[in-house]
Amino acid sequence: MKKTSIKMSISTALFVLFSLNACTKKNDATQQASTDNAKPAASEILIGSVLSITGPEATFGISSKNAIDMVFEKQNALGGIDGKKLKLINLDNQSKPEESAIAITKLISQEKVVAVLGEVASSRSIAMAPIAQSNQIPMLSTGATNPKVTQIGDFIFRTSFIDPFQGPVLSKFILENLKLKKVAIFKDIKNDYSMGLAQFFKEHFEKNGGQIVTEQSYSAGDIDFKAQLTAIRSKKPEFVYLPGYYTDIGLILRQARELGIKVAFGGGDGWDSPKLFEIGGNASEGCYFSNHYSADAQDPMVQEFVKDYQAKYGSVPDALAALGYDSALIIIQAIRSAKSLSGPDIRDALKVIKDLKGVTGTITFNENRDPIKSAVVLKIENGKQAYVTTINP
Amino acid sequence: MTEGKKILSFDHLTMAFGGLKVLTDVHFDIEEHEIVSMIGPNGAGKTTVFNITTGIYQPNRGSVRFCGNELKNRSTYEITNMGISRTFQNIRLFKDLSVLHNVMIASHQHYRYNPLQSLLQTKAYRAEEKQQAERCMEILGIFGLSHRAQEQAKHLPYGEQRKLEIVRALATGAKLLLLDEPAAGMNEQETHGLMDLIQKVQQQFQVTILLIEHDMKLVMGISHRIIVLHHGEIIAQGKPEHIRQDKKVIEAYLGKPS
Amino acid sequence: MIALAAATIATYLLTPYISSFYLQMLTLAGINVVLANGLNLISGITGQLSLGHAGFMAIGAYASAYFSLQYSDPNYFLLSLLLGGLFAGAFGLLLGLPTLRLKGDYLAIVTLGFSEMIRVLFLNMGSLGGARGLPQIPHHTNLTWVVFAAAATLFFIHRWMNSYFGRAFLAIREDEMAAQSCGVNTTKYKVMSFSLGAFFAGVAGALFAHQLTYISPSIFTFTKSFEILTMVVLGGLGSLSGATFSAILLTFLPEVLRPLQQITHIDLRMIIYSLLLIILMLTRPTGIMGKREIWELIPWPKRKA
Amino acid sequence: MENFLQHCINGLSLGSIYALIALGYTMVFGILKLINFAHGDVYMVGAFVGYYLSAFLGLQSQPSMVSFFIVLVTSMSVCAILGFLIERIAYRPLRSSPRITALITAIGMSLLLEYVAQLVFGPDPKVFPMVLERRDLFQFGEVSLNNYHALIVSVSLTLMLLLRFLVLHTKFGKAMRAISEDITTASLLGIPTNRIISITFMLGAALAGAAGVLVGTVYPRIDPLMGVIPGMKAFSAAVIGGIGNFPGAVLGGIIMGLSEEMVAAYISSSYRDALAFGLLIFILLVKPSGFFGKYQPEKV
Repeated sequence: MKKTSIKMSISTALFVLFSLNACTKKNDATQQASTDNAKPAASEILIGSVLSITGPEATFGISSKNAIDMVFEKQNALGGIDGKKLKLINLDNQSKPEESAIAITKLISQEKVVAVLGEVASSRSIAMAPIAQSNQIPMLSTGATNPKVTQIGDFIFRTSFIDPFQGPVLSKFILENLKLKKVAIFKDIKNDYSMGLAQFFKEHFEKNGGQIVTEQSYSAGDIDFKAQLTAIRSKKPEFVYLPGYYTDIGLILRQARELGIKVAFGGGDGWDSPKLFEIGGNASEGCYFSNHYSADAQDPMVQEFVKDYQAKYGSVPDALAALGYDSALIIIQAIRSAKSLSGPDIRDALKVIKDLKGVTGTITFNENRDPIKSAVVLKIENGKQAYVTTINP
Repeated sequence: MTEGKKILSFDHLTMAFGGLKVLTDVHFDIEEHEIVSMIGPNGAGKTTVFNITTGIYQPNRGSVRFCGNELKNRSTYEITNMGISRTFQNIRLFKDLSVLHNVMIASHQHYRYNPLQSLLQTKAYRAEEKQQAERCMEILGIFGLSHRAQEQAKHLPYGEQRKLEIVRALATGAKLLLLDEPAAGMNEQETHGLMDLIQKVQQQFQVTILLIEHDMKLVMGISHRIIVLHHGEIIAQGKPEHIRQDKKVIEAYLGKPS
Repeated sequence: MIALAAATIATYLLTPYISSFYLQMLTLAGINVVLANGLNLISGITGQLSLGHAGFMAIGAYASAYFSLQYSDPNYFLLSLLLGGLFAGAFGLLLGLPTLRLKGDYLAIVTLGFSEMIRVLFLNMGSLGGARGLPQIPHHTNLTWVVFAAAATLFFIHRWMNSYFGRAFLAIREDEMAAQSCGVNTTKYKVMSFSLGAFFAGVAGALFAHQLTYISPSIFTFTKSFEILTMVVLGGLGSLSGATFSAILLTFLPEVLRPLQQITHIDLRMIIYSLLLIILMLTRPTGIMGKREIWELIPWPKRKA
Repeated sequence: MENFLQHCINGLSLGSIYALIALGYTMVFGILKLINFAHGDVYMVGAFVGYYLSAFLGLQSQPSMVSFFIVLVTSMSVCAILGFLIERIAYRPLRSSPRITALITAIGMSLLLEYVAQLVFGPDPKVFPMVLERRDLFQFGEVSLNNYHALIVSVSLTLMLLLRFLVLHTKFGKAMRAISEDITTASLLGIPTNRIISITFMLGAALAGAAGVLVGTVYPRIDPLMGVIPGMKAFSAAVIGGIGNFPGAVLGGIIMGLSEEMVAAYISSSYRDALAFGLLIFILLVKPSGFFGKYQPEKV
C-alpha cells in the first residue's frame, strides 16, 4: 500500500510538472508564432468576436456575425481603415457562458485582437466582460440588455438598449396610445432578457396606473403553451405583454388564437424576425412590439442594409443582425478615430462617439456606456412590420 | 458454552411467492458447533431458507431466531454483523477486486478507525490495516489461497472461487456459516479436500455450519445431522445413517416405485 | 501529502510564466478534474450511475457565490469553497436517503430529474438572480487554488480507497448483495458516497463561480452532467488517473479542434467530440484506463525484499 | 368550469404527444433495457424529413389527409432506416458490455444527431408546412376541440393498440418478449435476436418519425434541438407508466400532460418544468416499477 502511495505521488508530481511545463512551452511557441505572424500581418487590424454559432441560441449569434462580416467586407472594399484591412476572428461559444469566457481570453491573449464584439446575450456578455476589463480591451456587446453588463467596467460598451428603457416603451405605448389598463404578462422563465423586460415593464405599467391581471411564464423550447394561455384567457386582459424571442412567440400566438384570445399581444426586439410571421401566420396580425428600427423605414441606410443583407444571406435581417451591423459601424468609427490601437485609446474613442448614424438609430453613449437612442413601436399588419410611433428615452 | 445449545431455530416458517408455496411449516433447530446439511431435490426451498435467514426475504409466517434474537425485519448486513454469514449458490465474489480485498471487505465490522485517521494514515490506522490484512492472509492460508492474494478474483479457477467465498464468509467473524452448495462444480478430489477443510474450519474457528449440498458423499461424510426438504416441507431429519435408510427420502429422490 | 504540497507550490511558482489563456484552460481543466473525480467516486467506485452532477455543482456554486457576495474578502475564500461543498454534500444526503434504493437506470433518471429540478428552483429564486444569474462574483479562483483542490481531491479519494470505507464502496459496485452479506451497510455507504461526490461537485462549482465571476441556471444543465460523466467513462470508470487524464483531455479537446473550425468555416468541433465518444465506446468500452491506475502501467523497477 | 374543461382537452392532447414519443422509448427499453437517448433526436429528424419532403413535393399548397399521410409514411420510413443504422453501428457492438457504456454511447449518438442537424438543417427554427388544415370540430362556449387534438389522440391510441397486438399476438412479438426476458436463452432457442432487435429499433424510430410529423403539423415550429425537452419529458412519462409497457407509456404520457397542464393552470406556471421530474421521482419512490411495470426481484 505504501508503495502505491509513493508511486502515485511520483506520477502525480511528474504529471503536474509535465503538463505545466508543456503549457508554458506551448505558450512560448505560440507567442513566437504570433510575433512571427504579426510582422507580415501589420497591414491587418484584428478584431475579435464571440458569438454563438452552435447551441440553442445559435440563430441569434449567426445573425449578428453575418451582419458584422458584411460591414467589414464593405469597409475592406473601401480600403479598410488607413489602408489596413479589418479581420474578424469569431470564436464560437456553443451558447455557453463558460465557453464565452474561454473564447474571449483566447482572442485577447492568443490572437491579440484590439477589440471584441459580442455577445448577443446578457448572460454570456457578463461572463466575458470582467476578462475584457482586466485586460483593458474594449468590448462592445451587440445584444446584451441587462444593465449590469456595462457596469462591470469602463471598457464595456453595448449597442442595444437596456431593459429599463425598452420595458417601459411598450408600457407607455399601451397606456398612452392604446389607452388600455388591464394587461397580462407572459414571460420566458429561462430567459434573462425576457425576465428583465417583464420586470421593468411591470414596474412602469403599475406605477402609471395600469393593472397587471396575471403573470404567467413558459420556458423556451416548450411546444405547448395552452395551459398558461387558458389561465390568461380567464383573466380577460385587454393586452398581453409577451417579451421573448420570436422562436417561441409565433407558436404562442397561434395557440392563443386557437383558444379564442382576440386581444393584441406585444413584446420587445426579440420579436423582430420574419420567422415570427412565418410561424405565427395570421395569428400575429395586429400585434405590437418595440424595436430599434423599422425595416421598411424610408431611411436609405436601413433600406440598403436590408437589401444587402437579403442579397447576401437570403433572408430579412432580424434585430440582432441590425445590432451586429451597428456594432461593426461603431467599432470601425472608434478605431478610425483612436489615437492608437491600444485598448485604452480605442475605449476613449468609443466614449466620445456622438450621433453615429446606424440602422438602429443615432448612437451616443451615456456615462454608463449604454447607447442613448430612441425606440420604435411596430405593428404587424398583412405580414409586414408597420411603423406606428417613435418613443424617445 | 456447553455443547448442545441452540444457536439457530426456525419456528414454523411458511413462505409463498404469489400463489406458489415454497416453504410450509418448516421447523427445526441447529445446535452450536454442529455441521448440519440440508438436502432435497431442486426447488425444495433450501436456498429460500438461507434467504430468509439472511434477511433477503421476509417469511409470510413463522420466525427465525439466532442466539435467542428474533431476525425478522433486520437487514442482511445487520444479520451478518450478528454473526451469520453465507456463500452463494451462483458465486458472488467481488470479481474485479483482488482476492485479499475480497476478504478484507468481509472483515468490515472489525475495523475501528475513523475517516480522519484513514486520511492522515495515522499509526492506529496502519496498525489496524496491518493486523486485519494479516488476519485475512491467515484465513486465506488455511484454504491454500495465500499465493493468490493479489490476483483478481475473477481470474481464479472455479474451485478456488468457491473456496474464496467460504474464506470471505469466515472473515466476517461469523459464528454460523451458511454454505450454499460449496462443492458444486468440483471434481472428486477437490470435493474431498473441501470436506477436510470444512471440518478443519469448524474445529479451528469453533463455528456452526449449515450447508446445502447435492454431493451425497460430502453430506454423508461430514454432517452431524441432515435435514431433508421436499416441496417446502421437512420430510425427514436425523443422523446420516438414519437418513440413508428413510423411505420417504428415497422416494423423494428416486420417485415412487409404481 | 508531499505530492499535494509539491503540485500546489509548483503551480504557484509557475503561474507567472503561463499565458492567461492557458492559465484559464488549466484552471477549467483542474475544476473538471475535481468534478470528474467526484462523480467517479459515485459512479465509478460505488457503481451508482448519476446523471445529476451539474445539480450539485450548481448548489455549490450558488451557495459559495452568495456567501462571497456578502463577504468578498479573499481570506474567506476557503470558507466559501467549503460552504459550497457542504451545501452540495447536504443535498447529496437529502437526495441519497430516499432514492438510493433505486437501481441502475432508474437511479440515473431520478438524479437527472433532481438536477433539473434544482435548476428550475434557481430559475425561480429572484434573490439569486433567477434567469439573469448572479454577476460580479469576486474573482478569487486561480490556478494555485484549483491545483490545490484537485490534488486534495485526488489525495482524499486515494486515501479513502485504502480504508475499509473505500473498500465498502468498491464492494457495492461489484455486488451489492454480496456486500451486504459481508456486513456492509450498503445504504449508509451509498449515501456517504453520494454526499462525498456531491461535496466535491460543490467545491468545483464554487471554484467555477469564482473563476467565471458569473453563474446562471443555464450553465448547469444536464448537458453539463453528461460532459462530466463522459470524462469519467472515457477515463475508465473507477480509475482515478483515468478520470483525471480524460478531464484534462476533454477540456482541451474543443480548443485543439478550434483551428479546424477556422479552416472549414463550419463548426465540426462538437460533431467530432460526439463521434469520438461513440468510437471510443465501441473500440474501448472500459475507457482509456479501464479500472487500472496509471502507475500500475509504468514498469517500476522491482525492489528486492 | 369552462376553463377546467379546456385544460382537460389541452392536457389530453399534450399528453398524447408525450405518449407517442414515450411509446418508442418504452419499446426499445423493453427489449434491450437501454435508455435510447437518441430517440428524441430521431423524432427531430422525422420532423425535418417531413419539412423537406413537403417543400420538395409542394404539398403545403394542397393540405389534405392524403398529403398528410404521404408525409407521415415517408418520414416514418426514413426514421426507420436511421434507427436501423443507429442500432447496427452504435448499439449492437455494445450489447454485452456494461449498461453504462451503452448509455454513454446513446448520449454520444444524441449529441451527434443534434450537431449534425445544426450543421445540415441550420440552427434557426423552420416553419413546418401546413399539410393538414385545422378545423374546429366543436365549440362549446369558450371550449373548443379541433381536428388536431382528435388526430393526435387517435393516432397515439391506434399505435398503442397496434403495438400491443403485435407484441402479444404475433410470432414476432413472442420473439421480442423472449429476448426481453433473456437474450442468451432466446438466441439458443433459435430466435434470430439480431434481426428482431433491429426491427424493434426500426419500429421505435418509425414511431419517433410519426411523432415528429404530428408535432410538426400541430406545433409548426421545428429546430434541431426540438427533441431534447419533449424527449426527456416523454421518457419520464414512459417510466411513470412502467417502462416496457405500451398502455403504461400512454397512461404515463397522459398523466404527464394533464398534470403539467393543471400545475401551470392552477398552481404556478414557472414550476411546470420541475413538475415532470418531481412527479417522476415521486412515482419511482412510491412504486419503483411505475404503474404497469413488472417488479422483478433480484435472483439470489
